[in-house]
Parts: sequence; C-alpha cells; structure tokens
Amino acid sequence: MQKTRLKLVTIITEAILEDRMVRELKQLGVRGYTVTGEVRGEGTRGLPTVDFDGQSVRIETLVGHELADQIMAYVAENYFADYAVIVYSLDAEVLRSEKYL
Amino acid sequence: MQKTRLKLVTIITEAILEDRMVRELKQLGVRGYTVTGEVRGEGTRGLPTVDFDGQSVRIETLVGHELADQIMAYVAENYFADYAVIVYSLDAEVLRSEKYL
Amino acid sequence: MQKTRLKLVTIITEAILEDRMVRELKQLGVRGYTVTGEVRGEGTRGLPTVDFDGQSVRIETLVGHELADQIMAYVAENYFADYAVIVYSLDAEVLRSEKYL
Amino acid sequence: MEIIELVRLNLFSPMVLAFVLGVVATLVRSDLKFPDEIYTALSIYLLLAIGLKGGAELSETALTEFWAPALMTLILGVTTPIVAYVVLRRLGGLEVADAAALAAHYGSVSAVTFAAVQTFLQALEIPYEGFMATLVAILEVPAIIVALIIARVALGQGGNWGEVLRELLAGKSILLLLGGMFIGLIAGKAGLEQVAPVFVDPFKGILTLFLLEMGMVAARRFRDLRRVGFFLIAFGILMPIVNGTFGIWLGSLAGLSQGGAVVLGTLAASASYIAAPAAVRIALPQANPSYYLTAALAITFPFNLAIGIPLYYGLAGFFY
Amino acid sequence: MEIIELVRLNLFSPMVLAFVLGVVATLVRSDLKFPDEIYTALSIYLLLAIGLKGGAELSETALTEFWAPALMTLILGVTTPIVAYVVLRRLGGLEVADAAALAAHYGSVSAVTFAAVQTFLQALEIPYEGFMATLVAILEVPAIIVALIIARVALGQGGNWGEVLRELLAGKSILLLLGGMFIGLIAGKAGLEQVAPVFVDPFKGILTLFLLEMGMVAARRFRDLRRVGFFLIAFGILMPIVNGTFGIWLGSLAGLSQGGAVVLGTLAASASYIAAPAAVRIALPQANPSYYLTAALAITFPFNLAIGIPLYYGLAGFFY
Amino acid sequence: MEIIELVRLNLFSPMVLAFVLGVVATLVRSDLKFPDEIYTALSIYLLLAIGLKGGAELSETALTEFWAPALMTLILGVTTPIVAYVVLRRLGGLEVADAAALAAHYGSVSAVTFAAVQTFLQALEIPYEGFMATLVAILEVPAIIVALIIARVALGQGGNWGEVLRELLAGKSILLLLGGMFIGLIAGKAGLEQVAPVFVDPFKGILTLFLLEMGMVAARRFRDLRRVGFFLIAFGILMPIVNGTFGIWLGSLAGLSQGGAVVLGTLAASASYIAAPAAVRIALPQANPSYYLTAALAITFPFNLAIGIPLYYGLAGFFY
Ligand SMILES: Nc1ncnc2c1ncn2[C@@H]1O[C@H](COP(=O)(O)O)[C@@H](O)[C@H]1O
Ligand SMILES: Nc1ncnc2c1ncn2[C@@H]1O[C@H](COP(=O)(O)O)[C@@H](O)[C@H]1O
Ligand SMILES: Nc1ncnc2c1ncn2[C@@H]1O[C@H](COP(=O)(O)O)[C@@H](O)[C@H]1O
Ligand code: NA
Ligand code: NA
Ligand code: NA
Repeated sequence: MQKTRLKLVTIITEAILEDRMVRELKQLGVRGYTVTGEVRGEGTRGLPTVDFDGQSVRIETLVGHELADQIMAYVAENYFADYAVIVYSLDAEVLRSEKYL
Repeated sequence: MQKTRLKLVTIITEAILEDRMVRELKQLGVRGYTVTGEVRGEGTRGLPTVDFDGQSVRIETLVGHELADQIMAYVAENYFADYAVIVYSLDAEVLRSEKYL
Repeated sequence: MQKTRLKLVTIITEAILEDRMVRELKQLGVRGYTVTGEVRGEGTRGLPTVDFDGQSVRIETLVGHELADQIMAYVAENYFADYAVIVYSLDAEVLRSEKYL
Repeated sequence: MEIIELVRLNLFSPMVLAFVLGVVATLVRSDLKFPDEIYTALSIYLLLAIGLKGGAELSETALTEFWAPALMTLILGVTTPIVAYVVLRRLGGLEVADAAALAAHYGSVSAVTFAAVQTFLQALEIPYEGFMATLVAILEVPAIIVALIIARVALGQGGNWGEVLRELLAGKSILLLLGGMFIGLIAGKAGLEQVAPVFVDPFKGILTLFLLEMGMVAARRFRDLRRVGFFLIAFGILMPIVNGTFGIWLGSLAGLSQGGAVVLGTLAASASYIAAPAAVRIALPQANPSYYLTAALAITFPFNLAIGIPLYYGLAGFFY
Repeated sequence: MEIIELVRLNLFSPMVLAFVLGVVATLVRSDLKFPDEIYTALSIYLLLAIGLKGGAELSETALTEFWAPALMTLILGVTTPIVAYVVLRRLGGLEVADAAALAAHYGSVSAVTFAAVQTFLQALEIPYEGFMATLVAILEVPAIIVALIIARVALGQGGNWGEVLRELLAGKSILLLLGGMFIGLIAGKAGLEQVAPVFVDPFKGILTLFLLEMGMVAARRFRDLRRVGFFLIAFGILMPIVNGTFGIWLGSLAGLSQGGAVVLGTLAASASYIAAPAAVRIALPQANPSYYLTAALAITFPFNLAIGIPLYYGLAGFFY
Repeated sequence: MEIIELVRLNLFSPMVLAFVLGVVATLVRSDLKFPDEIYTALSIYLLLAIGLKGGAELSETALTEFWAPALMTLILGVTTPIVAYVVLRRLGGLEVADAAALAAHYGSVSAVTFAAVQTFLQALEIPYEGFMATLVAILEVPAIIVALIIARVALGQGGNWGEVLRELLAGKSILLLLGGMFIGLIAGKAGLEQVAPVFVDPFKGILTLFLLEMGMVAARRFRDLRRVGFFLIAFGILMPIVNGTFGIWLGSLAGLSQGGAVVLGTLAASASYIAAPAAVRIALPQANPSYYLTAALAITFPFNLAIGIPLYYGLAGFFY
C-alpha cells in the first residue's frame, strides 16, 4: 500500500475560537479536521480566558507541506498577538493521500 | 536511557466502531492502546453518522514498524469503503521498548 | 517564518497523578503543557486503577531536546515501577521557539 | 375537539416549543451546545423512566389483558418493515441496503415519540393502558431483525449473526427499557413511589430539555434534506400515517382503550433513531446513513411530534 | 430589619454558603472538580428556567404595566456603559480597549445574580413583578453594543459588524433567555405547570450547585487580584453601588413595586460573565481578559451575592 | 420480620435492582456507558446531600447527645484498621503495603452504603439519629491515617506527611461531606427546606441512578476476582460482619437508638472506595490496586447492599 508523508498541523487555543478557526481553515483549503474539546493547559499567557465554555480546544488537520506552512503563518499573523494559542506540525504518514490534498 | 523508535498509529473513526476496532487491534497484536472519546470533525464523507453516541473517537497505539503497516492495511481493507475513518502514523521515541513489541 | 524543531513529549497516566505530574513538569522547567482529560485505554498493567476520577489523562508538552530527555528519564525513574504510565516523544516543528525554551 | 385545534394545543406545549427552539438555535448558528454527556444522560433517564413506569403498571396487569396487544405489537413489528421495504424498492427505486436500512428504522420505534404521545394524552386526560411501555420494548427489536434478514437474503451475505443479535439485545435502549421494566415489575408501585421524585414527576421537564437538544440534532440534518430527495421526504410523512392507522386498527382489534390504540398507532408510526441506526451501521455499513438518519430524525420525528400525534388521535375516532 | 441583619440572613442561605464552599475548595487545593459539561448543563438550565418563568408571567401581564420598566431598562443599558467607560478612562487611566471591555461587562447583566436576588426576596416574602426576567434579556445586549461602538470609534476600527451582532444575538445566554421566555409566553402558566417539577421547584437547589462551582471559578481568579490592582477592586465594588442606586431610582420612576425596584437595581449593579466575555474576546481581542473576568467574577459577583443584594434592598427604602 | 424476609424486601428495592441491572449490563457487554462526568456529578450530589441533611439535623442536636456516638466512631476508626491489618498479615500472608492498603479501605467508610442503609431504614420506618451523617465524616479519615502510619512504620519510610494529610482532608469526599454539613448547620432546617426539591426529595432516585453505574463499575472488577483469590473474597465478606457487629455494639454502648446502631454498624462494615483509593494510590503506590479496589467494590459493597444491611438490622436485635 502506498504511504505518503503529510503534515499533521495542530492548533491549541481558546474554546471560543473553535468555530472561527475551523471556518478559516476551510477557507485556507483543508479537506478535513478533527477537534478535541475540553483540553486544558497553561502557557506563557496565564489563565485560560473564558471559563464558561470549557477551556481550550485542540484542532488537528492533515495537510500537504505547503498548506501546513500557510496555516502556521496564518495563525501566527492573526492570533499570536492577542490570543492564547500554539501551533505545531508533525510528520505523518497516510494512505489515500488524495483524500487530504 | 535507551530510546527506541516506534510508530504511533492513530485511527479517527465513528464512535460506534470503538469496541470493535479495539478488539481487532488486539487480535492484530497490539499490546496497548489509548482512546480519546468525544472528538468531532469533518472530512470528505460529510456529517458524522450517529449523533446519539458522541461523535468520533481517536484510537492510538504505539507499535513496531511492521505491525504499524499491518494495522494501516487492515483498516484500509475493512473500513475505508463504508465508514468515516482516517488512519495515520507518526514516528515516536519510547523507553522500555519491550513493553510495546 | 522561522521554524524550529522541538520535542513533543506525551505522558499517558492515571488521572489521579495529573496535578502532581504537572507540578513536577514545571519544576523540571517546562514553559507550558496541555492536558486532555478523560482518555481511556489498556496496557500491560491491566485495569485502570481508580474509576471514580475518570480514568487516564494525556499530558503533552513542547520542549527542547535536552529537557525532553530529562522528562522521560524523570518519569521512568519515579513512575514506571508503580504506576500505569507511558511516555513517548515526537518531533515537532514550531514557530516562536523562544516561547518554549 | 377538532384535529386542527388538537394540533394547535399540541404545538403550544413546552415540549414541542423546546424542539422548535432547538431548531432555531441551529439555524441561527448559535453557540449553544448540549454536551454529548448530557444528551447521553438524558436519554438514559428517559428510557429507564419509561421502563420503570411500564414495569410498575405491568405488575398490576392481568396476563389476559396483555396477550392480545402484545401479539398485535409483534405483528406490527414483523409486517411494517416488509411493507416499507417493498415500497422503498418498488416506488422509490432505492438500493437493497438503503431500503432495508430504512425499513429497520420505520418498523422499529422511537421511545421519545412514545414519551410525547403519553404527555399529549395526559394533558387531554385521556386514559390508556399502563403497560404500553412494554409494547415499546416488544416493538423495538423484531423489525430490525426482519429488515436485516431481508437484506442478507437479497444480498446473499452470510456473516456473524449471533454477534449482531447479541449487540441488538444488549444495546442500551433495549437494556434500559427492559431493565427498567424488570425493576418496576419486581419493585412494584410501592417501589416506584420511592423514586417518583426522580423518575415520575420531572419526566415532562426532562423530556422538554431532551427535545431542545433533539431540535438541534434534527436541524443539523436539514442540510441533508436536499440530498435525500423528494421521494424520501414524502415517505417520511406518508409511511407514518399508514403505519399509524394500521397500528390503531390492530390496537382496536386487540381490545385496547381508545387512548391505548392512539399510543400503539403512534408507536407504529414512529421511526427509531437510537437502536436501529446503531445496529444498521454495523450490520449494513454500505447503506447510506444520510438517508435513514435524515428521514427518521429530520422528517418523521418532527412530523409525528407536531402533527402526527394529534392526527392519530383524530383518526382513532373512526375505530371507536 | 436592619441592613446588617439582612446581610447576615443572606450570608447564611445555602446559596451563598455553597459559593463560600467553592472558594474554600479552591483555596485548599481540593481535588474537587466540577466537570465542564455539568457547568454548561447547569447554566443552560438556569437560563432556560429564568426565561420560562418570565415568559409565563409575561403572558398575564398587561402591556401598560410593562412598557415603562422596559424603557427604563433600556436607558440603563445605554447609560451605564458610557458612565463606566468614562470613569475607567479618566479616573483609572485604562487603555481604550480595556475600558470598553469593562464597560460592556458592567453595563450588561448577570443572570445568576438575578436568580440570587429573586431567591433573596422570596425568602423575605417580598413581592416583585413577574416580568423581571424579561428585563434581564433587555438589559443583556445593548450595553455590549454601546461599549463596542465606543471602542470602535475611539480606535478608529472598521470590521465585521454584522457578524458580531449576529453572534451576540445568537449567543447562548440570549437565545436561552429569549427562547425560554417565548416558550413560557406561548405555553402560558398551564404549560409551565407541566414542567414545574424541573423548571420551578428545584431552581434554588440547582442554583446552589451552580454557586458551588462559581465559587471555584471565582477563587481561581483571586490570584489575579494583585495583577489588576487597587483601582479595579474599588471599581468592582463602587460601580455596582452607583449602578444599583441608579437602577432602583429608575425602577421607582417606572412605577415598579419596591421588590421590583430592588431587582432592577441588582440587575444594573451586576456584571455579565457569560455573554459579555464571549463577545468582547472576539470583538476586542486586545483587551486583557484578566481585567474584565477578574473584576466581574472575583470582585463584583461575590460582592453582590454577599452584601450587594441586601444593601440594594436597604437602599430601596429611601425611594419608597 | 425474619432476616430472610428483610433480605428479600431489600433485594426488591429499586436501588438494589438498579445495581443488578448495572452488573447485567456489563456481563452482557452492553454498549450502555455512563459518561464519567455524570458519575462525578452524581457523586458530588450524593456527598453534598448527605452532608447538608446531616448538618441541618446537627443544628438541632444537643452536644450531650452527640459526644458519645462521636467518640465511639473515632474508636471504630482507629481500631478496625489495626484489626484488619493484623488479620491480613497473619491469616492472609499479604505484603505490608497490600495489607495496610486494605486496612485503610475497611477502616474507612462508604458514603453510598450509608445512603443505602438510610433508605432501608426509612422504608421500614425505623427511626435513627439525624446526626449520623456527621459520623460518616468522622469515620472517613482516621482509618486511612492509621493504616498509612502502620505502613510507614513497617516499611521504615519517611516521606511528605504534611502533603498526604492535606490531600486527604482536602479530598473531594471529605470536603463535600464536611462542607455540606457546615452549610446545613448554619442554614439550618429552614435553609434546607429551600433546597429540598434538589437535595432531599430526589435522593433515592439519584441513588438508584448511581447504583446502576456502580453495578457496571463493580462488574468490571469481577474479572479480577480470580486474581485476588479465595482468602480476599472471604475477608471481603467476613470482615464487614465482624466490623458491623462491633459497630452495633459500640453504638448501643453510646446510647444510640436501635436504628442508629444499625447505621453505625453498617458504616463500620462498609469499605471506602472514594477517599481511601485516592489516598492509598498516592501514599502507597506499591500496593496492588487490584486487591483493594476489587475487595471494596466487587465483594464488600454488593454484599453489604444486598445482604449486609438487613443482616446488621437483624443482629442489632441481640443488643436491644
Ligand atoms: N510548551 C507547551 N507545550 C504544550 N502545550 C502548550 C505549551 N505552551 C502552551 N501550550 C498550550 O497552549 C495554550 C495557550 O498557550 P499560551 O498562549 O502560551 O498561554 C495553553 O493553554 C496550553 O494548552
Ligand atoms: N484532513 C484531515 N485532518 C484531520 N482529520 C481528518 C481529516 N479528514 C478527516 N478527518 C477526521 O476523520 C473523520 C472521518 O473522515 P471522513 O471519512 O473523511 O469523513 C472526520 O470526522 C475527521 O474527524
Ligand atoms: N502500546 C500502547 N499504545 C498506546 N497507549 C498505550 C500503550 N500501552 C499503554 N498505553 C496507555 O498507557 C496506559 C498505561 O499503560 P500500562 O502501564 O501499560 O497499563 C494505558 O491505560 C494506555 O492508555
Ligand atoms: Na414504527
Ligand atoms: Na449591569
Ligand atoms: Na468501615
């Protein structure tokens, strides 16, 4: 079976941004994504902002190398300044790469 | 301390398949696994199928390279056609490799 | 944008250890971490220990290579003998590496 | 009362309005979300409460009263999926798997629709037999089995039947309904009394909360309505009316009170969306879930809730 | 009764004590944790229940009674954020974004504080108008809009106004309050009766559980108190007293009963921590959440709960 | 009534039957799952409700009535773990850590078993002292401390004692019990009245739901029964009978009513599975959790629930 190397881009951010992030990821061209709700954590910004809504979410998306870079740049530009957010990417191997590209 | 490179195989699929997948992974020879319930997402198949049960689950297992390939092939063969499912593998470093092999 | 390779260290362990692990990770020098509660799984130790508290947690932290090794050694030394725990590390690429180091 | 007046009365109940609110919440893209865990907890509650009350009533029912309605229910469970399958294949031209999957859903039963018809009759102070909850349990499984057999025969598949049957019977909705009934039967009305502040008094309120969430779930399926096409929309409305009338008629033959016949008709008219989807997804993976979930959740359930229940009540008048 | 006596009475209610227990749990670093899902479920319940009861009452209220209090509430919603903004900029020297963010919170309203004042008045058997819940809904949104407009003008930003407004109106607290009210209005008191064992009788008990969790949430913010500084602590106590007095006075002008004026005063005095934070975090991301969340949750809310409510009751005596 | 008749009566209560249903659900591998969050919420509720009621009762109890039972409870908390430890080491030949871990569990107390004995006595209309919930709190901690001291001494370990003690006292079960009691004590019966529709009336129903889940949890441990061996099974049944009898006797010495002595006996007989496992897992990690969790959850708890409680009631006859 043919395996392809893609990037698994992960964003961890405030729960309140979930819907907006997902919308924007789709606009950037991702074909799929997975959200894990109810994660919690601490970073350099201090307390999570809005307790009411659950704390943070993790959004993951498998994409090609180029789109991975675009997503990271996009998050940096639009969210690093004002929001509690981190983004990182891992190397992943998948089958059926056409599903993600 | 001795570190070993293994594969972290991740399956994201419909919640309804959790028990069956776990059973089959054990039959394939995995020594352990971790499930994150209550993840949600979208892919190329559209809406998650059964809302009642929570939506999707992520199943992860640390295994040797060969078993990783077998698992991916197994999921492709038995689930790709009819179910909402993705599978990918990452390179992971562990201690105590005998625990996983 | 400048990408840096760091390590994403993941610990999966009994829910009851969450607070203590986080405290110790901070003492070891991590600048941030993310916890996913309510994961479940099986390994070589058998049943999760305390049902009342949810079962297991996943704790993830992005750190430099050296600290990654220290964390893994620390967990091995203090937890492998008596607790249900696994620890592994992945290669991750991040922006703003100074945030994590 | 005129049917139109009954529909109005029914539409203005907190239960139905909560469903509408849920639909609206989804349509305006509100950030209101029901945690999955709460949805699960509410459905555990509803199934257990229905079972408990049914069991406690059954503990005071003579077998002589019970066997005829039970038999008629079984007949409903076997015949309605066959009729549905034939209609879907012949008139709708659906694939075998899709037709069988839908037949399983429409032959089986929706416990929440049962809760709604109960509430409706209680508001009108119309009596019905206490053992009706037992019939919910009887009606739930056979249709699914019949539909799966049809699919297996038509598709010439073999497969692990024992496992499918075990999963069906150990499925949470059957387990909670039958388990609750068993508890109610043994503990009796005195036992039920002890837990009434949880399982009896708040029932309608909890149902209201559940319907709020159901409204959101159903509305998320609305987008699929275009995909399923006109035939399935018509099927999702007309099949319940046919099944409902058939159920009322069998109920009247079985000697049920008029209220009881309305309940049996509503059961026949309702489409499952807990037990059937779970079983079908495993046993008939090639069937498209968009069809059966959208039909059951986004068409038939709201139709029954808003219009069907008062309609069946009206129709019962012709048999009594 | 003396104010001091009222404070004592209030402090010794299960609701306030549960809040204290929550604070203690956090301070002693207990492993007690309220699952987020339960917190969400309890808040859905409280908002819906407040709406339902308000709606059922409104269904029996004449418009002639209602318009004046509604108008006064609107005036409160527009003026209090402006005053707060000026105070925060002039006296506190805060940044534009931070001042506007705080103004949005203090102009808007806390539904839980509303629930607490209701409970307080009921314990004293002091009557108040049934439609007060409607005023909660009226007071929630305008202040947020006014504050955001101030910030936009002061910062010269453009931006997607339509989207912000839609998110605000479709936000869960407005949707549940208005939706519940709508259900209560249509279903009427008879409809409410059906679901009273869930939405009426257990209200205070559920509020107690919610306040236990609120105590934990608020205490987690205590660490930030040092960071926000003395000015904001003073603001978080004095602004509510000013707004509360203003609200009572407008209430008396509107012809509300004394109990009603106390409720309106408490609404004016309360600071939002559901609708406002969500809207502000999206529309004014550069504002520091430590300021507005800590002030609203860790200062103003406990102050109102423990001392403010009996105080406003005492103050109302000067207007009646 | 004969003991056998009492056992029958007890077995046929909805609470016990729900436990059985939970066991069955696990044995037939049902897909029924209680979300963890709901389990947590139910246990928060039960502990808080027990505390509240106990506190409200205590507010009307004279110290002269209370000191003797409190003292006897303390004696139970110190002696039972020592006896258990000796039995486990001498007769069972267990390792130090395992024996001490089990001793901590059997010396401490299960709040759910307390809830069950309350329900049992209420069904029989047998009165007991209102302050018994206070004794639950008194009995919870000492045994754990005693057992940990034994282990430390026997193993010659040092370690962070202050931290362990803080975690124990700030542990959620103690915090909720004592906190609830404190609220009940201050708010009094009038305060409790306000929240009774949540914390009093539905108690048995919520307990029923909780026991359904407990049945599933316990049954998951059944697989381990073979692993723990015959000795531990016998211990899990006989130790409670010994402790129960001892508790009844001390209760009678303390001047408790017969009902009160049955409660105290049941407390002594019960084994902790919330506070003790958490403390032991941290402080004695080398002890095998399979032993203590299986014994407490899968042997002693079901035994007490089904047979123990009526048995202790029967045994109390010999002391009164
Ligand atoms: N070094 C890290 N490793 C893992 N997760 C992190 C790290 N730093 C931050 N996070 C996560 O990202 C969120 C936002 O971080 P921050 O913007 O630094 O406050 C935190 O709540 C954590 O969940
Ligand atoms: N590109 C992707 N990145 C991350 N998760 C995905 C991706 N595509 C699909 N998924 C996940 O896999 C599930 C099934 O996908 P699908 O079979 O494409 O509908 C979705 O619900 C997502 O949770
Ligand atoms: N091979 C594995 N792959 C993924 N997760 C594992 C694996 N082995 C163990 N785990 C996780 O680590 C926890 C503790 O494992 P153990 O100490 O082996 O019982 C389990 O409950 C699993 O969640
Ligand atoms: Na049907
Ligand atoms: Na205000
Ligand atoms: Na004990």
